[in-house]
Amino acid sequence: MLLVGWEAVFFWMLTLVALFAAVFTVSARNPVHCALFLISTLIAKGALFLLLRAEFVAGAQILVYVGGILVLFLFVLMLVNTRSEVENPFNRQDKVGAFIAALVGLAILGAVTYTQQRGGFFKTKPSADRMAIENAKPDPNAPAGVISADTETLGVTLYTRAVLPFEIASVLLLMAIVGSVLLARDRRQEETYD
Amino acid sequence: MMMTQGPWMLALSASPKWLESLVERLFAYLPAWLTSSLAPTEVADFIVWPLIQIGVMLVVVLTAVAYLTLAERKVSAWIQVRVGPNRTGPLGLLQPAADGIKLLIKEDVIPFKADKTVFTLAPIISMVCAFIVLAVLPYGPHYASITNINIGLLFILSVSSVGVLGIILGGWASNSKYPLLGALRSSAQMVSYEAAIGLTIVSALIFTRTFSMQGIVEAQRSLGIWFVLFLFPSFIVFLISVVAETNRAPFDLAEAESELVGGFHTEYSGFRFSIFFIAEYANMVVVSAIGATLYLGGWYVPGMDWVAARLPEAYREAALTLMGVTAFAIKCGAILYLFIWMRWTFPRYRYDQLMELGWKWLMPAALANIALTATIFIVGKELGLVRSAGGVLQMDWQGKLFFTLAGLLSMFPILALLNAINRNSKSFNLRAQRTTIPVSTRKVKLSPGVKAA
Amino acid sequence: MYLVALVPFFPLLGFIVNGLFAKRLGFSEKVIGAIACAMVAASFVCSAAAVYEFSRHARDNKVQAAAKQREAELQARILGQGVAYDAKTDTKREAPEHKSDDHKEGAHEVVATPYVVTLFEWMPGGTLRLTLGASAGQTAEFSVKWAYQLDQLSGLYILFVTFVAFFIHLFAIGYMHGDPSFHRFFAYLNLFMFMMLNLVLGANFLMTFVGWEGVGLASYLLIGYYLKKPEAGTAAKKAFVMNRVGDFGLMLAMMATFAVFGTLDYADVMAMAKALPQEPFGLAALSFTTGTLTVIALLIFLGAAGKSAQIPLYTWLPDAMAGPTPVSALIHAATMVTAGVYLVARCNPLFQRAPTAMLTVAVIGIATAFVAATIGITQTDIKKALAYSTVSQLGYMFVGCGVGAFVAGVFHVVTHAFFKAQLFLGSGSVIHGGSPSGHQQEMTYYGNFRKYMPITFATMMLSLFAICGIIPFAGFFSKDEILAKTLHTPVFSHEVGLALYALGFLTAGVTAFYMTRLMCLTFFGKERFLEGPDFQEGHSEDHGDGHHAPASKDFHPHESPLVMTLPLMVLGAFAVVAGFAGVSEELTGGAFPNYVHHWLAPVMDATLYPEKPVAGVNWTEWLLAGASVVWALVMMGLAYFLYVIRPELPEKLAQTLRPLYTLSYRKWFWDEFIDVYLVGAFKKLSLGAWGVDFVVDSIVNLFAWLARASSVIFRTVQTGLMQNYALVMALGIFLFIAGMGYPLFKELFMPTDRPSPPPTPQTSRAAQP
Amino acid sequence: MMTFLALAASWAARQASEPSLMERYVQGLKEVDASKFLVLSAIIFSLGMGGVLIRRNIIVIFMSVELMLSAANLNFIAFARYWQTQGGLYAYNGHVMTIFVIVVAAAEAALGLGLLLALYRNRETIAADEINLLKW
Repeated sequence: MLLVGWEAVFFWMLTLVALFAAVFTVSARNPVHCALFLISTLIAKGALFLLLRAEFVAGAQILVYVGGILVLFLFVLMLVNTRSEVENPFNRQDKVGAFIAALVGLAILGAVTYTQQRGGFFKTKPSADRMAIENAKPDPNAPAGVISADTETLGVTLYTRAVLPFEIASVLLLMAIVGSVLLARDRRQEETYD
Repeated sequence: MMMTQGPWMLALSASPKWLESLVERLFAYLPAWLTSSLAPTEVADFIVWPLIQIGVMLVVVLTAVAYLTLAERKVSAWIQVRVGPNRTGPLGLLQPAADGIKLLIKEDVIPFKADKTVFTLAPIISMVCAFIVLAVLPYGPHYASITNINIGLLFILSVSSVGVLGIILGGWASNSKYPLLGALRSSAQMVSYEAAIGLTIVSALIFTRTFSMQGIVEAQRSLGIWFVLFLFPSFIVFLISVVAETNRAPFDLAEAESELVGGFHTEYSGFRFSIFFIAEYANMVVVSAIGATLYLGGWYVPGMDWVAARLPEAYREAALTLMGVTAFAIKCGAILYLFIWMRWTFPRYRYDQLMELGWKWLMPAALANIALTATIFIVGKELGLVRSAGGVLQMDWQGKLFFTLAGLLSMFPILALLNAINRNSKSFNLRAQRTTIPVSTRKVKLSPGVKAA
Repeated sequence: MYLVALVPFFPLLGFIVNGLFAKRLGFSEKVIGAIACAMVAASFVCSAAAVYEFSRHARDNKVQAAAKQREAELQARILGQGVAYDAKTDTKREAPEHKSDDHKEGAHEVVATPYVVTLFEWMPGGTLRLTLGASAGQTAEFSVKWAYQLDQLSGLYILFVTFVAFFIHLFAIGYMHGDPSFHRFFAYLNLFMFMMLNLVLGANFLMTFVGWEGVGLASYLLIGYYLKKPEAGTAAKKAFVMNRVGDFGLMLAMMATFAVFGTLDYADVMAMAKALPQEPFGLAALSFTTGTLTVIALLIFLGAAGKSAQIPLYTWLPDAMAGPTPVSALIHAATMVTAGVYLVARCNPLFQRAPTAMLTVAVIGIATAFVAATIGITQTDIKKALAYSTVSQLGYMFVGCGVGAFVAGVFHVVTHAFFKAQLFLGSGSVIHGGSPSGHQQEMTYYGNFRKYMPITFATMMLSLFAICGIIPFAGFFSKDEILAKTLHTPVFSHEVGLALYALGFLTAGVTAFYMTRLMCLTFFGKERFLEGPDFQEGHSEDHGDGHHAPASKDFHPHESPLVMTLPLMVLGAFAVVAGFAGVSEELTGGAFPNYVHHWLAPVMDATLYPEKPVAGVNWTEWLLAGASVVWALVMMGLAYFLYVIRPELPEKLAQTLRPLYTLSYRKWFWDEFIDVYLVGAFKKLSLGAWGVDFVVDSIVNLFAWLARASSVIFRTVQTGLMQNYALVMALGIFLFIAGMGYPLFKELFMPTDRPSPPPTPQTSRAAQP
Repeated sequence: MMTFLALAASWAARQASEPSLMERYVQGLKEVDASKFLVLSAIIFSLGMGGVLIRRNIIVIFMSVELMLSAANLNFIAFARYWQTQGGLYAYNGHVMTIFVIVVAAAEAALGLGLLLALYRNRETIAADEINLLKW
């Protein structure tokens, strides 16, 4: 469960990248640069997901988040001629926001470290067979490409344990589509269809 | 630093023995602090051998891309009954080199007040995304793919969607109206067709049952049949949307000279333009490779195992690899030829027709395809024509026949659905167009059945 | 006899039909008039039938025995010996078989046998404890039934009321001809009849009170009938308010009677009252403990005074003349004003047991008579003069009741109803025909009408003789009987009787004087109707159809049509004949029976003051009667002399007797007295109310200000900046995490007690079939 | 006062037995457990929140929101990963939750940007503080 060795190395590299990009996402002057840094954070996070053996989610994250949402962001950025802000947003006079955000971060960190101090997050030690699965080596003659069952398990979970949320999510997306179609109608369409 | 055996190990195929002994010998010469923490085998497996594979793949693909440009000009010439470039080098073979050098020499112009960083970054992004996909493509059995990650197909999809960013940023960074509009149009086109490709792949997944590319080829190998037979309608949709995805042929409205001059890369010149250019062609190659793997069995040819079994044990492995690679190359070539052929035969689509094709024709077709193949699969399963043992399908000949016929027959309901959806859509429906043209301007006498608008 | 229940409802039906449908369905004047008169005629016929049947019913021995039995039982209860008497269960019990004929009086024994018809139980109340009088402490069931009682007194009343009303309705058709809201007038008249019959036929105090208020309402509506005349409105309001003041007394009386007798039904109350002893005379009787009956009687008299316009509350009647003449005739002469006398007559056992109350009634009666008579002398408005004569005649009736001669009082009511109604209708036709506009009421512009209105003149002369009390006419018998009874009253000492007689005698003379003055000014003397305002320039009619053009000079008064003169003739005839119904046996020595006296005997309680049997013709009575007739004739001659032969003399007399004249002309300054003292006091009282109002308003305003002030503070939070809101949210999150978050976190990640779920491996591989 | 002293004493004793700070630091570097992930996501979350609170441009605010959402995703997956080994809550809940977060983020972005465009058409500006019509 612990990321050790190369994984730890990868972890620290990716965290650095993620943090670095996150800071710049927030503080970049030009919104397009913000978008780019956001993309890099998200890709770094995708990689972190891979480290945490959540392959499908990593793929989905990049496909949907970066490929879909941020493309949309860039679209809108292009349509809306935003001028890059004159001064560094962080030295704006109302620093209260930053202060409070920092406070929230500190609070979370405090909570995390405190629990860490008091003996880590997970009291119960992993059960024996759990460890077995963890370290099990897939049998060599298994067909290639069947290394980890992450995607299959997730698929099964989605359709067995999380069916209701799945349906609700589909309805949500439908609403989003209808909503955006309505929002995007121009005046002429408005008259003709209403 | 002991490296525990992680599941990642198997993603990278183990390096051959000679390489491991070579590395150990090398270790002797290296300084102690460097080699102390690394085991020679791991180094060999994880660093040296992949680098070699990547080098080989890059060389091969780059030359293929280069010669693809030449092939395109040659084929287009043949289509137009002319010869094509044959002056530079024997039979014009050095033409790509010439183009490459020309582009390198050309002055690299950056437009005034363009966002320099993003301007330089854009081509790099699109190029990188095009080439990353190669890591996953299996061009041969076992060793013949740089890596074999479990979510191969998903990885390809996500990377190609990131590729779109390159174009958007390219268009935006050049700080002028036409590239911006061109970028908008082409990225919109790519995003919508990417969705279509995703859906077609989903219908393919029903039979492959895994994302990893090697797994897909293995599935076709175990069944001994190419999936194109089972999934013919989805293959057609895949081809069309792939062509649109790479902004080529009938769908290259964004860069078309008559429309927006150069599309998103009008402001680019010199080396950056060549990178965009290479990225486009690399994309083409990659996409055709995916198509080959997914539908045409990748490096697998039905008779291959039978032939390998005939050969002596020592050469079996090498023979298989050789046959696999050639088969894969031929398939990719065929699809590429299709691309080029399509470019010079079909007229260019108007932009709204193009989007309408994507959203009102291909997308519903893909969705219908998924539904149909799923039902066919379940029916087949119920009838006991297909068994899934250990995650991989097994069929006997009745199963294959049933699925092929079902695949072909499923074409008709899809066509019926498409017709229903687009019954009165103006752009495609000639009957509708004929009637809506105002009477005054219409010279053509209406056929008896049709009513004037 | 059950027809009696129908009697009041005919006029009600008339009211509804005329009131609701007349205008909507567009009835013509003839139809409306016909309906109204038909209804009154129908109720007259029913009441006649009912009274006839009742007269035979009253003589039936069995009924008399039952009534006597009930009376004995009630009297036992009131004196506290009998078992607790439950009025609710009191149903008409059949007479016990044996006839307890123990009284030694003549075969025909005088017993009150009221016939009560109960329509429904109106107010079912619970059992209440009686607190006053002899039966204090007993509990009684309060239950008021919508019931009608027919006995001799109410029978007489409904007969003459419906009879007179019928003729007045007839007269009104002619008088009100051409009036825009014709239907409204007749609807109100019928409403009045319904209320009056309810009042008279009421079986208990509350029923009478309903009629009492209804009549007040009807009079208000009718007085204020001419909507456009402002003084009509004020007069209506004045009448209504004054009646209410009187009603106030009546209400208290009702409550007191229930507190004493435990029931409101007349039959029971009067029966029980007979058993009570007479209360002491003088001021001692004015407390609830010793003189309960006196207090009740006085309160009843206050109600009666209000309604019948006695001294303290009479000023509304002259102003009520602002209404149309038939109204004055019907309500303010014949029926409503006599309600007071009816009530006093109905409660005669109470009054007889309260000598102080009897004295007050008599004194106030005689005072009212005298004051009204003196005011009547100087009045120039014909209707006001008649109004004051009504007030004085009412005074006479109350004197009759006051001295114990209830029968004489009631008989005078009946006769007075006839000739006063006739006089009013006569004045109506005089007004109607006397001037071009048809609304001239000032006698100064009349004169020598007898040439132009012979029938009106003739019939009014009959009533003149009747009211003056000339020998053969009705007035003589009723008024002289009252004067005779005042002289020989058993209730008071001889001196009091003599004093009352003297005043009565004097007032009779004054009455004769001003009535003849009225007749002379109108029918005799110089013709003055051409100098009337109608003929002057720019005279603008004050009500309704004002026309400014002066009438042409060749106008001369004209006689009223038959529909108006017919009632005059009938009433005139009755003014002559009615007297013989109640000829006092003193005069005739028993040869000619006094029908009214015998008819009303059962209702009047004779226990305290028994009748003296008549020996023979009482010559002193004849002497007194002759004296009064001569005195009346002298005063008539004086009036004739003053106003016809020497018309300038009254002016000179008025100058010489200036103080007396102004006193009489200014109506004894009574209105001014009320305005200054009563109204002034009331205004001062209302000033105090302003303070309370101020306090309440300030409290309400306080709350309003509070809301506004606090909103100013909370408004500042709404900065409109999205990010401020986000900031607050962030702050919230921080507080949540810092404050609340930790225990939650601890619970989540350091679960102490919860058992961990079974560690089944969750991989698809395992789940694969 | 006494309890405070006792606490300090016990804390000191525990410290003595623990390995030195430096060793623990290195150890921490090597072994990456859930808490590291949580720290990372906390930092990114607070950065996102800072962005939301400070930046004027609404699109950048949207991006910061996306940032916060992705931080949350990271947490989900981290716990899913470390619970997977603990046999605690069903491992794949984290993954499912992340997918739904992505779905919601997509829907939100689509509508948000649609609204933004409409806003831009009307107001010609997308600076957060210039859109304050609701100001009292």
